[in-house]
Amino acid sequence: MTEKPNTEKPGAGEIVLRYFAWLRERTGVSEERLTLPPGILTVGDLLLWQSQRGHPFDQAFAKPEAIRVAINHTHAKPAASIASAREIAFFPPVTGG
Amino acid sequence: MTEKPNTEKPGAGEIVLRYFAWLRERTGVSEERLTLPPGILTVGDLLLWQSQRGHPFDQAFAKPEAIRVAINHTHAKPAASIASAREIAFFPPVTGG
Amino acid sequence: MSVRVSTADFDVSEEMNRLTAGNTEIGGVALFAGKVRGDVNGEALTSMTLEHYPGMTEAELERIEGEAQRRFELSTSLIIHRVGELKPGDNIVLVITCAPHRKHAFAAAEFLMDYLKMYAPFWKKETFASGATRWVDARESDDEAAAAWAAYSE
Amino acid sequence: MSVRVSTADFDVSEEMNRLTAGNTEIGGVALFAGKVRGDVNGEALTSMTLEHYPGMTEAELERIEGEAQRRFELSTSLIIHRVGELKPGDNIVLVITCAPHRKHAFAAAEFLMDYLKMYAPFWKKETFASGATRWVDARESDDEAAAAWAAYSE
Repeated sequence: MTEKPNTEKPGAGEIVLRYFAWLRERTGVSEERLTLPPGILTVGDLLLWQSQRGHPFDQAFAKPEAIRVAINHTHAKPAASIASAREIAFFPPVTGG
Repeated sequence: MTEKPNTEKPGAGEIVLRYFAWLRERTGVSEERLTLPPGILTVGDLLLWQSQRGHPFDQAFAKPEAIRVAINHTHAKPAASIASAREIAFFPPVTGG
Repeated sequence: MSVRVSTADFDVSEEMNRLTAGNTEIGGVALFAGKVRGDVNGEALTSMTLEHYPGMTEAELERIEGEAQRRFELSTSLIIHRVGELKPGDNIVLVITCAPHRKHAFAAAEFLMDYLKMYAPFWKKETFASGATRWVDARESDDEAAAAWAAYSE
Repeated sequence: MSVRVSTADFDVSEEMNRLTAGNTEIGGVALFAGKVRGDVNGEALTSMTLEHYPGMTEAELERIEGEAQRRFELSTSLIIHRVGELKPGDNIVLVITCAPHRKHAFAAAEFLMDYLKMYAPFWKKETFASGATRWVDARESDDEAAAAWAAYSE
């Protein structure tokens, strides 16, 4: 949970995806680097792609309305463009404080 | 300012009057015991009497609207009866906190 | 629930720890500490002297605390008010409220401060660098704050 | 203005003293401390584990603190949030706001807590005496509290 973020820069076209709380548990992944398929332009597109990605992502992303997204450490809405994204995080609504 | 209140009970018909902040300074009195003249029934009557009592009380009580009164340690309005009063205090609006 | 009038300073951690020790129903602690400011409208203050009405002060603080307990879901609370001569930067007043939920802790702390400023018999006298002294005037905004709580309860 | 994410506990007096030291423009200090409660709907809690998003957490807390500084007359403020495994009665979060006047200190502290609960990337997982674990659900009332501030600023 407090592992150091990987500070190596993603390669050309690569993006870092991060998962927190029950999204980390259900996907079994805390961080991955990959090149997204073409045609994924917004946060909404990305959530749809995750829900069609196969086990275990399909189940973890079955209810996208329960999932929040941050691009480069900033909260992002479903309509937000991912064009400038180096790191995208997925997590449930926050419950600190 | 933190002198012990006089715990001797007032004699029959006697009442304790106390003065705080600039009312204490202007009257030069912090506490007195006395028997009020007849006809003083309310806080308002008492404030009027103080303003007609002569130096230095007349000046200290010249603006009764700037003075607050407590009967037996409880805030009291001008219309309040002083019938059950053992101790009556006069002070400016409070400024603690 | 307790109130204290004292010439001595207080330690915030010590007071908080005493209030919350062993009580795991408390989810939130709100606190306010009032301090002596170093100047008044640009005039340098050298000291602030607090006078009070022994006996009535404690009675009023307990009444105010009881009122907060009736209005809010409080686990416990504390009011400490200092008297005597204080210097700029010194603590004047401490209010701590402990509640299962934060909204009640916050509201109760603000309520206690508003009512204390309206009803508790304390008076402040300022002494300035020039040697001048002045009794602090009650602020209308304090009366309005207390009046807002009265309306809120209707 | 500062933020800190830490597994270690904090000392309230120490943090308050550091914030106010030598600053005599401060007339009021408001503070909120959030604590782990001992039960959830009658079920005994054995521990509470706090996960966060390093990097984003600090960025969000600084953004929230900056927003408070724009909205209120603040002298200084502090946010500390703990992470890792905590026990009932342990401190979770500390918010301190220092201002010339008490209304701004109170409002800023409540604002910081409301926004922190809405935006700062922390997640709580409860472990119960039965051995069961459960991620805490976000409360709608927290979203409403943050929404009320947004309306207030319009």
